[in-house]
Amino acid sequence: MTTLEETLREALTRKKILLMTHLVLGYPSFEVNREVIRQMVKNGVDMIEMQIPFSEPVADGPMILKANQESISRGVKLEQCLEFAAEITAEFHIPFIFMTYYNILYKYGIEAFIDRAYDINIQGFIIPDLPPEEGKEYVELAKSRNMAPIQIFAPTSTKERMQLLAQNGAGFIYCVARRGVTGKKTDFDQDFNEYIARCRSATNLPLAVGFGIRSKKDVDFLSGRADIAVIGTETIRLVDEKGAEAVGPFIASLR
Amino acid sequence: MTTLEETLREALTRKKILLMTHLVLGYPSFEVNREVIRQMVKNGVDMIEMQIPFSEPVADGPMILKANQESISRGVKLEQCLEFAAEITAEFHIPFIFMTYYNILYKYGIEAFIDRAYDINIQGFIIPDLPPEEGKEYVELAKSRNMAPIQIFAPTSTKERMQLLAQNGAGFIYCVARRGVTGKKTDFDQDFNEYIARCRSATNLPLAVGFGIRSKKDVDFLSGRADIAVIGTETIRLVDEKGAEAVGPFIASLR
Amino acid sequence: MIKKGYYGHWGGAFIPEILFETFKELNVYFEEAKNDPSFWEEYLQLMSSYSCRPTPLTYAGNVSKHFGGAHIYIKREDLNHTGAHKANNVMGQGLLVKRMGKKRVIAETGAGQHGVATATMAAKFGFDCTIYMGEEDVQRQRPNVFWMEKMGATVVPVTDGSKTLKDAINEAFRDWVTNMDSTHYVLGTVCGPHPFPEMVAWFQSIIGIEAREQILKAFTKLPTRVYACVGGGSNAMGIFQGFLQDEQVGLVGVEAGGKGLSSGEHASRLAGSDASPGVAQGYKTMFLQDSDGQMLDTHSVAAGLDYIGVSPILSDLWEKGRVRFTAATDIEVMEALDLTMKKEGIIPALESAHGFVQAFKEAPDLGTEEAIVINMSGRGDKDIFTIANAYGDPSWKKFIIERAEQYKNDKE
Amino acid sequence: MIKKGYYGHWGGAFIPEILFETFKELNVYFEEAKNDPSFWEEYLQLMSSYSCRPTPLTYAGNVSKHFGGAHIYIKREDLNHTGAHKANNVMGQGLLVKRMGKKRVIAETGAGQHGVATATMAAKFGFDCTIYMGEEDVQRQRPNVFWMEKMGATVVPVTDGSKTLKDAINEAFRDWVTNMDSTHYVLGTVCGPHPFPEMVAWFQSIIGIEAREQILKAFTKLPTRVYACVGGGSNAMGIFQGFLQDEQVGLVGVEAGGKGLSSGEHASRLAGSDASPGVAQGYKTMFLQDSDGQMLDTHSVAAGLDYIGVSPILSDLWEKGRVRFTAATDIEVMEALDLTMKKEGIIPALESAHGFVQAFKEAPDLGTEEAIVINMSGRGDKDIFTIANAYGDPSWKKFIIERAEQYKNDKE
Ligand SMILES: Cc1ncc(COP(=O)(O)O)c(C=O)c1O
Ligand SMILES: Cc1ncc(COP(=O)(O)O)c(C=O)c1O
Repeated sequence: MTTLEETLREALTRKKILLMTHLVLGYPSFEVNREVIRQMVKNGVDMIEMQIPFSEPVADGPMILKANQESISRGVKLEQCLEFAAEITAEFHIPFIFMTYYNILYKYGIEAFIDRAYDINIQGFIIPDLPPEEGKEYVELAKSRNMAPIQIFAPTSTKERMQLLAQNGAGFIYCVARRGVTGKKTDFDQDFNEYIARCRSATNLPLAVGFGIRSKKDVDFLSGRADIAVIGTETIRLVDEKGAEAVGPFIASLR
Repeated sequence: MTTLEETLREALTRKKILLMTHLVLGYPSFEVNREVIRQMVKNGVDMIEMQIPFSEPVADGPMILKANQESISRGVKLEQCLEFAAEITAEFHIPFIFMTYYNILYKYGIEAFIDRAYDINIQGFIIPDLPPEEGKEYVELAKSRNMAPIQIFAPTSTKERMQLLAQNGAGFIYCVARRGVTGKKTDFDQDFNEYIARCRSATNLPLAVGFGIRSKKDVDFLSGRADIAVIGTETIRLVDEKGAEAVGPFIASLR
Repeated sequence: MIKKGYYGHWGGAFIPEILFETFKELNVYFEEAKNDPSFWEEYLQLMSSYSCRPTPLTYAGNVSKHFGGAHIYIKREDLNHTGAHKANNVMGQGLLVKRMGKKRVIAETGAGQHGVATATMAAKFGFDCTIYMGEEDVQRQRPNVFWMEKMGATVVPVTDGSKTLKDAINEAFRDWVTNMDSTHYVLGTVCGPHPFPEMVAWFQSIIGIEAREQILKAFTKLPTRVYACVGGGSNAMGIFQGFLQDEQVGLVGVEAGGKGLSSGEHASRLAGSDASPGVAQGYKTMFLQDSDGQMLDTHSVAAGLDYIGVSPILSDLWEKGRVRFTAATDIEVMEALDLTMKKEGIIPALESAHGFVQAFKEAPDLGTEEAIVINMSGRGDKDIFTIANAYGDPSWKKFIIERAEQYKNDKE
Repeated sequence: MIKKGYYGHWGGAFIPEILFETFKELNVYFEEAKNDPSFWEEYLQLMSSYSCRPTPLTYAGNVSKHFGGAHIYIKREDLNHTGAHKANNVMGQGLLVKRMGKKRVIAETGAGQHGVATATMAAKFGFDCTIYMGEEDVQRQRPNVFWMEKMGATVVPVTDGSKTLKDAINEAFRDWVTNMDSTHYVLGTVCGPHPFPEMVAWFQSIIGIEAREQILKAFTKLPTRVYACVGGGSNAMGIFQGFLQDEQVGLVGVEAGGKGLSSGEHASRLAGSDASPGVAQGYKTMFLQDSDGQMLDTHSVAAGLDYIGVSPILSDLWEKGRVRFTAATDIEVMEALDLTMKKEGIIPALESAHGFVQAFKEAPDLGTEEAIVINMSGRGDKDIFTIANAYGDPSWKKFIIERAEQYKNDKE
């Protein structure tokens, strides 16, 4: 079992549902990132995914897309992201994972990237454009360092597919709540219940649910169904509109 | 022999070269036409071709083209041209001929048109788009009324062709001095001498030379070579630029 | 009393004397070419390697279903090099010019298609080239002017008369009577003095030869009717010739109805009652003229149909009842265009769309065991300025305005 | 270790999990189609009746003589319906979509050609259609936008990133991950996740199959070299496939050299040294990216070549030395275009003109007993705004300014 899964399982003994939040490194700036993370941790977030910006974020919706592109166009470099991440993991003691696209790893060197992340004390990776068929080396390298190559389930995934994904994954499973990209609302309906049931039956890993989770109502709905609620676009919007200070109260309001 | 030819031959016994001038009916107005004709006759013009305007004057250059189109666009009708012609032939006692395109005759009815012209005391016709092959009816009808279906020689015409044209023609032959449309200058050179010699050898009819004749120098050059010098565009230009009064002195200066 | 170059009592060669020898020579070369099978071989070879002949016959399944009657087939002259049937005529005349040893070509153009085709041919054959184009058409068809110039042709805007096709023809004749020794006048349609109607019809007959074979193959029997727009009549004569012998095939020519046959603003010679027999531009046919014989101003949304005369061959076929004539209004044309684009992904030229209008009107009354063929004489790309205008497309206007601002700033 | 969809170590299918089943289905249908001879039959039938296949191979005698070396032949993909090779791919995918029973198609477009082709196909097949197009390209290729809309497609200008082709691709993917049940993404070039490179190459192979037959017939032997411009690489792969087995035939891909290979403003992946291996837009290839793996802004006068990646199949053929890559600068392109218009009466698309540049450079060094073939991927009409701009044509500018005034007055 990866350290990440252990940490999450431990937390789940205390809380009915965990919260994972998201931010894009360097957007709107590392200073704001730092403040946002502080607010998140202080208000009980259990895990944070730090997105390393990429110029072609195909799986992301307009909000996160814009954050990626602005971060890059303001000159943010991968090295800065890694150094910032090291600083953060040293300061805050919850699990941090990297979310990014495969080219960032590929260009850096997959093993070198994983080693660097390991040194920084990153617990896992979400790489939405890297299916296990293409990511064998990555999966093996991450697992060999006891890090989590987090896999993604989608509503379109069959049970067989989920089982294969789960075998390749570790830490937890990121269950995409619906079709589409990040940032749009999700209707949690009967289809969703069937989907989550399918996810459960395919793996013993904790299940995180993301895409379109915005409110206490959403989190409450997931409570008992999933293990982790993922807040993505919503905090970016909040920071854009009201500044970093608004993040704390928002997180506090979710549980 | 047509009346026209007789008249010309008679005049040639007195003058070395005759002058034929040209105007476009209704351009710039019938009043100006009237004044121009008066000046022409007074200053010794021997024959006048009155062009009935046509919307598609393909054989004419920019100056006469514009005169045709302005006359029509100012509302000048064929009937007015005919009535004006009747008035003129009654007043002035030199030969008048109609120059126009075939459609004017065709649309009016060829026989009707020729009869009408006969009544008006018109002596002949120049129809530049009616070769004898297409104009049999016209040639016969005109000749039967002792009017002249004037034929055109061109520098490109062979001797055989000229003979055929001459057979169809009467009154005189209109020798186009050069390639092209009306209104451009003509260089009278060795080629021209050969051309005129060819014309002479093909017919006994008097020879008129037109296209590009503008000055006493041109008329002098033609003297002894041709029987009639045709002044076309030049008087239109003169009237446009200096008014009808300028026509008299200009004509007087030519001989 | 049938003279050479006459069709019934239409046609002839009403040419100024200065061109007599030029026409004699042209007739000799043309007759020679017609009687020389290797000429037609060379023509076919050129058209299949430089242009895209045979052009396809497309089954328009969606509009056929939409109208629920006859099966509609489209003969795709738009897929010719330069985008219209004009290429057929021009390339043929190009081969003839080569035979004659002349080094310069001139042409009139209305829609610009014939001008582009001629400029193209001149580039290909290495001839000098001057194109006469009514100033109004220069405005309507600016992109075509641009391409002609780029292909090395000189485009002369004609500012006389109505500033459209007929005036461009007059101006081309004026050039020709000056430069006939070096120059061939590539007349663009099946009009003008003999041998032009016969010559252009001959080159365009390739459309009908192909179309007849193709419809027999695709539909196993002859079409009930064949539709073509008629400006001068070259594309119509082109396709009709394939079916003239087949008496059971109805031939329908569609003229420019403009703002309506009774509006005075149209270019319908044979469909309406405004035209009468006349002689102009070197030939005898039905012309739109007044009682004095002055030619009238014509109107059509399609520059290529905006013409006073019509092929003498068509006047004859009309008189004999072999070809039926109708007219399509500007508004009907835009509707047919819209439908064809949306249903078939095909953009007919505004000229061609006239043929579509009538076919669409008649298709529903025919049975599903019948087929009709529309000759799509050209593609509509060239008409973008006119079509965008006609639809009042706001984003197009915005684009043009922005572009203009840019150009203005460039200047400063 | 050759996995499915890999060419050497290039290619793959780096797709989000949500599309896994969609791709599985697509692969199944595609394999089925590939193995069903009647599918290719239907494809050929469609292409020969709706488009103009086989497209001709034109002998460019004048430029051949001009350069005095190899005989230059031009494969005329410009004569396809919609004016470019894009039709081949799009019609093929259309048939596949019909098989899959989907009712909506989406596509990215750069030059607009693929968008027009897709909108056309959608109209023909009765599909709903949305086209994503970088905002900069919407500006560069406005006429194409107009026609797409007229054919019933929705054109969405993409304002993210560099606002060009790559961003349009991203946006199309975003649509697809939302609507994959109803929708097929008609990728426009031989890139993207497997099976797209294989599929697009298959449909485009029709170019090479024809070209090989045609040159053997016209020249009795194989060409020394074959030239094609390379954006994503589909027209190049299309023609190259006909000659891959003929080792004696040199294959030359010409990329966008923009303002020069050392200017940083170009789109040369394989000809220059600015690209490196990467993974984006679902596949692994040589990308123009920085040391972090962020994609760079590219530049070309030709919107259709203005792209960061290149076909994985071509990266493989490049690595193996089977295809040689060079680049043509914007300026060279305008010169080649000018020459081709003036000498041959042919207007290549700006994209295609890149291939002409290199062919013209190399032709003089070959012997007159040799032939070369240029793939003319499309026609240049669509580029009138860009070309008129590039030439700074004053009468075009004047025309646009006048038109704009007219539109402004209409508004008031
Ligand atoms: C596309 C197209 N169709 C039709 C015509 C009309 O000519 P015709 O009646 O000779 O075919 C033109 C003339 O320019 C044209 O460009
Ligand atoms: C005419 C033309 N040629 C070439 C291309 C480049 O694409 P590819 O390299 O896939 O042929 C395009 C793309 O839009 C195009 O429109």
